[in-house]
Amino acid sequence: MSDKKVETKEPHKSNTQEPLLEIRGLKKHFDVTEGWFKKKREYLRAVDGIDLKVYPGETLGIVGESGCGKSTTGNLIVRLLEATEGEIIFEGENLTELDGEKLRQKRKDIQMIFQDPFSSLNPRMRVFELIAEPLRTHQTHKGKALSERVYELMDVVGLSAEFAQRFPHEFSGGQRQRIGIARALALNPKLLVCDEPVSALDVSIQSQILNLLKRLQEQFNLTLVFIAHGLPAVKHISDRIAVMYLGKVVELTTREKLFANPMHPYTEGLLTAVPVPDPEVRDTRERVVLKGDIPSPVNPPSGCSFHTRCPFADEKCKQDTPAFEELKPDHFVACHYPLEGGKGTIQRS
Amino acid sequence: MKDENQLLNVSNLQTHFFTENGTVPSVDGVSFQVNKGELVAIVGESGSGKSVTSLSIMGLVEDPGKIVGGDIMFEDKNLATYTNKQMRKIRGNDIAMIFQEPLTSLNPVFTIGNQLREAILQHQNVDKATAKKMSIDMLTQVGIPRADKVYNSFPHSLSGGMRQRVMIAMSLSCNPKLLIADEPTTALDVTIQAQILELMKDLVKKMDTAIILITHDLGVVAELVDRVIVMYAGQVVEQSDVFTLFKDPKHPYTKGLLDSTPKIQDLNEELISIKGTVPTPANMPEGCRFHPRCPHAMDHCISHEPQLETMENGREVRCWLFDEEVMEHERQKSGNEGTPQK
Amino acid sequence: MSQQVTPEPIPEPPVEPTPESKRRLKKSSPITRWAKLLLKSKTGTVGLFIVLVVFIVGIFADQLAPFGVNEQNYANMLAPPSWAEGGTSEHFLGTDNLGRDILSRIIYGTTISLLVGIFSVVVAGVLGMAAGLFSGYYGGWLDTITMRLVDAFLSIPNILFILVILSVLNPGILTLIFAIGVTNWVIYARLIRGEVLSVKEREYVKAAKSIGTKNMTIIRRHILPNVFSTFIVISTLSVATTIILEASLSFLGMGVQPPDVSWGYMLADGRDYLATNWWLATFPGLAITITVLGIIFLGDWLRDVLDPRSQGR
Amino acid sequence: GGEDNNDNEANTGNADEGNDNNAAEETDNNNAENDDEGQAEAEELIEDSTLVIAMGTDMVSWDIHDHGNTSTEAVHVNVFDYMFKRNKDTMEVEPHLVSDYESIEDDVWEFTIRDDVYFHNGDQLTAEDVKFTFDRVMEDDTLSEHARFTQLGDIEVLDEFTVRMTTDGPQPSLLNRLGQTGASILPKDYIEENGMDHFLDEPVGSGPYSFVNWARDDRVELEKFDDYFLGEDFTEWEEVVFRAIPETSTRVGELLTGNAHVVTDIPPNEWDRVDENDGTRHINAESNRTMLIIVRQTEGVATSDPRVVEAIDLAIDNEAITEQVMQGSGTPTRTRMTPGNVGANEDLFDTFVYDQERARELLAEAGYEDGLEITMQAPQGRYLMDSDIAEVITGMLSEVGIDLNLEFLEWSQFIEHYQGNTNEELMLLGLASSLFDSAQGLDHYTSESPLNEGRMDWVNEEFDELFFAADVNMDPEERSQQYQDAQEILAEERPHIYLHSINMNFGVSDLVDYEPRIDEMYYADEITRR
Amino acid sequence: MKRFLIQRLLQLIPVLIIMTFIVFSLVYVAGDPVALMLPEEASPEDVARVQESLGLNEPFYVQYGIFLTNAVQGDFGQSYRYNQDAMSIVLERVPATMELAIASMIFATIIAIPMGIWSATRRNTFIDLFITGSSVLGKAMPNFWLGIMFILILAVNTQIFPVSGRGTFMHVVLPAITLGTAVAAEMTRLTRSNMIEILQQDYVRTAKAKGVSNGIVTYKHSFRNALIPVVTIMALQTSTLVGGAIVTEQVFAWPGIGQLLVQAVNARDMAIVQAAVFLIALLVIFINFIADVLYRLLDPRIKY
Ligand SMILES: Nc1ncnc2c1ncn2[C@@H]1O[C@H](COP(=O)(O)OP(=O)(O)OP(=O)(O)O)[C@@H](O)[C@H]1O
Ligand SMILES: Nc1ncnc2c1ncn2[C@@H]1O[C@H](COP(=O)(O)OP(=O)(O)OP(=O)(O)O)[C@@H](O)[C@H]1O
Ligand SMILES: [Mg+2]
Ligand SMILES: [Mg+2]
Repeated sequence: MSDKKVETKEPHKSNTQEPLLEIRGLKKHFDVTEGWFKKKREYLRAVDGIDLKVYPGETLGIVGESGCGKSTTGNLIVRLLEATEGEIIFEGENLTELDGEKLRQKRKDIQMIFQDPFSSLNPRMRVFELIAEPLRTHQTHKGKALSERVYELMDVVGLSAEFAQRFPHEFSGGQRQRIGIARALALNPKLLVCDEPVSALDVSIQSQILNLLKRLQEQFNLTLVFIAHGLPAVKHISDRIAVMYLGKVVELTTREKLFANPMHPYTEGLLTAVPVPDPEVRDTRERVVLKGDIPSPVNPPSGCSFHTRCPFADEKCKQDTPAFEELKPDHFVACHYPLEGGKGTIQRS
Repeated sequence: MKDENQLLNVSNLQTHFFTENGTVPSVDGVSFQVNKGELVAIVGESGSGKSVTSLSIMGLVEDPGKIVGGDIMFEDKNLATYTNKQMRKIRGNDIAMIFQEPLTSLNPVFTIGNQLREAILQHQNVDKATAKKMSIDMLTQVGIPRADKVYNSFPHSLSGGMRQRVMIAMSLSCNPKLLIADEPTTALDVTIQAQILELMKDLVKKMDTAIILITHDLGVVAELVDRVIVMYAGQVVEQSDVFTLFKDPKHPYTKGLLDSTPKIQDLNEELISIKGTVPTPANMPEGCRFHPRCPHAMDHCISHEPQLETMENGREVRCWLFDEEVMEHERQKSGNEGTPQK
Repeated sequence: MSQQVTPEPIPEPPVEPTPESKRRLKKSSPITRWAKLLLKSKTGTVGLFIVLVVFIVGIFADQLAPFGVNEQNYANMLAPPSWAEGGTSEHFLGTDNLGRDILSRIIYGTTISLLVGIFSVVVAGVLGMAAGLFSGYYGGWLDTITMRLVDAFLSIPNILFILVILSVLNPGILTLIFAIGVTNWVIYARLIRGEVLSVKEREYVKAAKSIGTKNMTIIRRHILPNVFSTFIVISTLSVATTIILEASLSFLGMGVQPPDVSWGYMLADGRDYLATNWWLATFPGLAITITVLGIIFLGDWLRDVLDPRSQGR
Repeated sequence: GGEDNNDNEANTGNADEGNDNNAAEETDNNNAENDDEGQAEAEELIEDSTLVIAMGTDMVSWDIHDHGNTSTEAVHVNVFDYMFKRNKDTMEVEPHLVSDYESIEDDVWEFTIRDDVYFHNGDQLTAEDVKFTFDRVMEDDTLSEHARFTQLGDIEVLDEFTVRMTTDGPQPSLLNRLGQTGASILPKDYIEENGMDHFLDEPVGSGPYSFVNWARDDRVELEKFDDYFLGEDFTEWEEVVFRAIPETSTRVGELLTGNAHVVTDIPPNEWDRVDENDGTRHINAESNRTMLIIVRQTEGVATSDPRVVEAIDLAIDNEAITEQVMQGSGTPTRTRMTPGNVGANEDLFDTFVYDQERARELLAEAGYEDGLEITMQAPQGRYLMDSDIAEVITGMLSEVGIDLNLEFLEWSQFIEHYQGNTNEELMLLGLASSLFDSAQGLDHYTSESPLNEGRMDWVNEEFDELFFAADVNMDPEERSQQYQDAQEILAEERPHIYLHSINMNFGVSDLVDYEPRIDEMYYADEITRR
Repeated sequence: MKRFLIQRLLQLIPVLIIMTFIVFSLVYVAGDPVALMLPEEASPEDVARVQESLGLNEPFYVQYGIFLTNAVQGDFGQSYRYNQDAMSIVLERVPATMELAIASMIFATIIAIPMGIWSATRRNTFIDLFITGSSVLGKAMPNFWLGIMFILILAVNTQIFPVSGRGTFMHVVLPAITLGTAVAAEMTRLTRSNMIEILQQDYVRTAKAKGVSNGIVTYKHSFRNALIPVVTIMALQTSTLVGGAIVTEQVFAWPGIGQLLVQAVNARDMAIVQAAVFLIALLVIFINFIADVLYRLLDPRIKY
């Protein structure tokens, strides 16, 4: 196997450095009341109070089941959605309060890579125009400088210059995703939010893109928020991982700790549910098969929202919402009965 | 050679689509066997012809597609020659199929019960009440709580996982001898996927149904099946039992596929990827179809198409690297001309 | 080299163009692609042919028509077509009740039928496009108001609306164009809005927003080009409906006014002669039917070419 | 004075009917074999004693004073009775409800009502009803007939069956007036008891038929009134149906299939079809409606030059219009008073002037040798072949170098221009005179007439003198002569350029006999079984 | 369901207000009807008096306000032409128009649905081509022309149907076919394209995989789904249908709202126009509402 191991970055610098991005009590409730008159307005709690910090140069992974609010969080960070409540502090400025021209300027620093390379590029624009669009929008480059910059970006993401005059449909999924990345990099952002950038791609292409992202991060000292629901991909790229369930972060820690010693029962269920591409271990591997379906974010369960599927839930879980606390150094969990040693032994507190 | 145990024998199956832009040979000479009660996986990237192969077996290839060659021997019947009417007796009864998208594979305007019952009424000589009882039984078996209530509800009120269970119940309701599951879990969450895979494993054990599992998720393959068929660009490129395949993949494509799958255990390796993309059937490369992407491609590969060769323990590989003669020749060439082509 | 293949890290890109994208590159000129798709569709070819012929006739009406549009000849009234029994040789399609040459009038009628058809569609299209784009994109109260307005318009049959407008204003081609235009904009507004609602949720629009593109720029560069094909398709079919609508208005006495002549006018005018002098109404009727047919064919074909989903088929 | 001139003018109902039975020509095809089904239908209806008349437009109201519409009146005459009624052959008024009358002075008249007349509801018709009727129209100035009856002045009930009218000055045409629209007698008690709205829903008259049903824009159904004062045998129809069918070919279709016995407004191209069909025929009959062009002679307008006006008249080949375009369904004329009207100048009828050469000369004299551009407004679908006529005239004028802009107007807009005096140089119109008296027909041209001032602006003192003298002249002979002289002046000076009198065209079933009346009324009793 | 009903009723209000406003403005611009009401010799004083008595001298917004207040109470004013309550005159006509509209809808449905299914299931065959061709032709013929042809051929020449008027079942046949043809054409094309789309759906494949017969696949699994959009779009067609009725009624002397309307427009009888437009709008909205209910019945995914 390859000896080209990528250096593990130093553990997060939580105590030493100011976070680049800080999310406090972020909520997004979608109004799902139909019609004008209804006795009770109903809300879909897509994001229901999350707190996160992202430090410069690190990669924060966000994982969780489909519909748990990952994309919504991502969209809130780049201000594609307005938060219902909470603050998003980027470099000391509260993004949720920004507006108009100030916001437009701020957007330069926070860029996004989208999930679907097929729908995230305007089918009627040529590659050159697509990559030039952010530069033109912010008028950072003009004329010759502009085209030089575009070609430079294409080179960075590994697209040969001769592709510049083509339309997106003339590319494969992986190539399209590269165009998306080039666009995102164009303005030298400080923070890059990747919303499932590889889940629409084939396995073999996925790895190309993941490698590229990793390389670019080193090259440009990017800070990444990497959203995915496939754990393996996240694992490869993240320094710390936040696990979301039903609009809340239930566990947040370094990836080593997470994989070695998940403390939230949901995290454990998620980890063991990921099929391992090794038939040798299939009969010996331990797994926690979670029962039941994901509850609806419109009527989230009382208390701990995971209690309906949790093998260890009791009355307390049904009634009290567990706090999101740092139970171990750099290991935040929201659970009344966090797991100890990753082996399902319950630490009764 | 007819094996007692053999249930399905596909040989040299060719299914082409006659589109406005010319003929698309989506399946181009696929051969494989499935034994009774066996769990077989067909893997391969998107567009490699997995679904078309399974639809050909079901006789559900739609216009402008046609089976243009090869045999599909099911027990002693050649399904390739069956008319639609004859196939109707086979479908749902002897061979059942689960489709990829549980969200769209159930008719939204009829109740679950209505749709479940249909197959039973069609193939088994029972009255409606019995069919209902059987359906509810089946629902209970696939682990749906309050099955009698679910029986009367519409698909939209069920979650993805439940719908997929309904699909499984539906396909198993007539005790088929062969179940084709075309990417049954790709639309589901991992935790739900785990439930479904667990369920399928149990059911097969109980009912002794053979399963063809179509997927491109090698993790799922490793978890579940006995034997693996790897397809690339409309052809089978490798065929082996699951343990050997993962331990010792022969075909460079299989290897690439395995390597580029991120594994949860190992951290921090740079992932290995296969360069380029799957060729479309309309632009098939000459020679070995994988050669433009193959790290070991030789001159020979560019012009000569390899055949599926049987190796030790019944493995089959389609690659010149395993042809002694060719390799000998190449070695000589490289001796003369320097390093062999990469 | 051993027979055993050792996995090697596969070098990083630059990615080569795939064979397919190479192929596409060669043929990416839209015109050749359209032509190819056109020739593949028989009805599309027929439709385009008809429409082209009609346009040419409309443009060169003066040169093509053997007689003046209002050239009367009392000596030769209601003459049957030259090839029918009792016909006179100089009037290929016969003459009408004032002895005017029907062929010439049909040729002249082409111009006005097309003018009315096309320009009322332009008026409706521009209004509807603007309403659809802005209300769909911005949503909120603008959308609410626009859509209620659309509902109100849609709940009144447009022919009725047009009748009322025409009775208020002086009849004539311009009024007709205006009346049809301001009643038909709702169709565009509604369809375009629907399309905008879906386009604005596409990720590329979000992507544009996320890089700080201004709303007007997004509408102009991202939304408009992507709803334009829908617009083209509706408007083609709309030209067809307008030609028929104009005929109905003529029937009600509110269409084109003489001395202008349109097919609809001729058809409505000649209807009293259907039982006795069939050629008066039949030929303009045929002209309408064939043209509408051509436009519908062309529109269907356009729908196919412009709909990205159907391109693979 | 300018009182009764507008009768049945531009704003009358549908186009063009009229009759003079001498002129009525009938075409009949009896030799051909029967068209079975159509014939069977028609026979069935006849056996039921049901008569069906299909018209182009429906009647609009049962209010006799508020419709101003010939085709409405044509239905009313079957339900209501008048004090005087026009003779169907001579068009002269004859006493109807009146048993005796006397002109006591030039402006005082006494009428004795018959004592055997009953309304459909059983009430007897008395002098009170007469007074009620005329008082209503004279008092209520919102009624459309109001202006035409104000001259009737004071009405006194002398006894149960006698009324005295003191008119506003001498009224030579009074009797005509009492036989026309608005003069039918209403049931006073019925209306006072039930109110006018009820009357409009369920009208009651004293005529030969009583009201059964009116489905608007569909049909009016009447049934025979058994107590009619002229006796039970007055009419042979038990039931009369007036159907409204706007579309010509549909109307003809109903005739051909035997579902209607008399069908109005048949355009020339359908004549052959009607004639050739077995069991139906076409009737072409003269009316007193004249097609004409109003000429604006206001200072500064091109047509204020008499030479231009004459040139226009000379450029129009009236016979080509009547013979070629209208297939003989009209007669060229140089006056609007057709024969049969009191004071009609018959010398000017059935003649026309046409001389393109002279027309060009006149134009050149007037300074328009290089051409002249003027506008003509015309209605469309109002009168028989009106738009065709307009287009033909355009063609004719272009031959002498007049470039005519044709402006077709929808009727309500047309009438707006007409009434608002916003007419252009020329305006095409068809005028009839329901009074059958030149007093009404020639009133247009006096210098005082609101119909002249601002619209034609034509002034001729000699004409004024003749007209006003005749207006109060109680000597019929002399009065008639004065009118005829006045018409000579009109023909020369052309405030109106007369084109032709319009003929009415009917399709008639061979099962009935029908002679159309020149006053365009459809008296069901005058249609008889063959 | 109840809430849905109330909601729909409430949504009606702005639509109707906007609609009456549009029509009222048009009427206002149309100028005053007094000219047509009075005899030509009427003096300017007469005109002013009548204008005042009709409230026509008030400013626009006052007039509209008065109109709206009265309209809310169901009073659309007097018809100038008939001197009667406009709404009751219009209401008299509703049955005839409804009869025609329903008959033509039934005709269209009976023709179009089987044709659409037929041509969808035999895609690209001669039958498909023929059906598609005829439906395009059906759209391309103006309906007054079609009506007159029907009268000539089927009523006058062969005397199968009555020529015109309203009465027996036979009377409604020709007008209904005339009016229904364009709708049928549209519906055929729609059914066809929906069926084609539905036939490609996953659940149809599922049904086939169960081994059920073609009939069940076509009529049970596909048709019901294909019907859903057809229902909504056909409801949207009602307004076209009523528009077409204006012409058709004239051809067949059918005493419906359409004929009344054309005459009212020509006579500037605006009270009638207002009342009729209002009623038609209500009718159209009502039919759309029915379609909505139907839609919800057909498609269990939609909840009340
Ligand atoms: N615009 C919206 N209006 C209403 N609900 C929304 C909207 N956007 C998202 N939601 C809901 O919010 C919840 C969270 O959605 P989100 O897209 O953030 O999930 P996710 O974790 O990204 O899921 P996935 O992995 O499927 O992308 C979901 O239940 C979704 O249905
Ligand atoms: N109806 C069709 N017409 C033309 N080509 C088709 C049609 N259906 C499938 N194909 C082509 O056949 C090839 C094989 O398709 P198939 O669906 O079997 O792939 P797959 O391996 O199942 O991929 P996936 O993993 O995406 O389901 C593809 O290239 C596809 O483009
Ligand atoms: Mg997401
Ligand atoms: Mg597939």
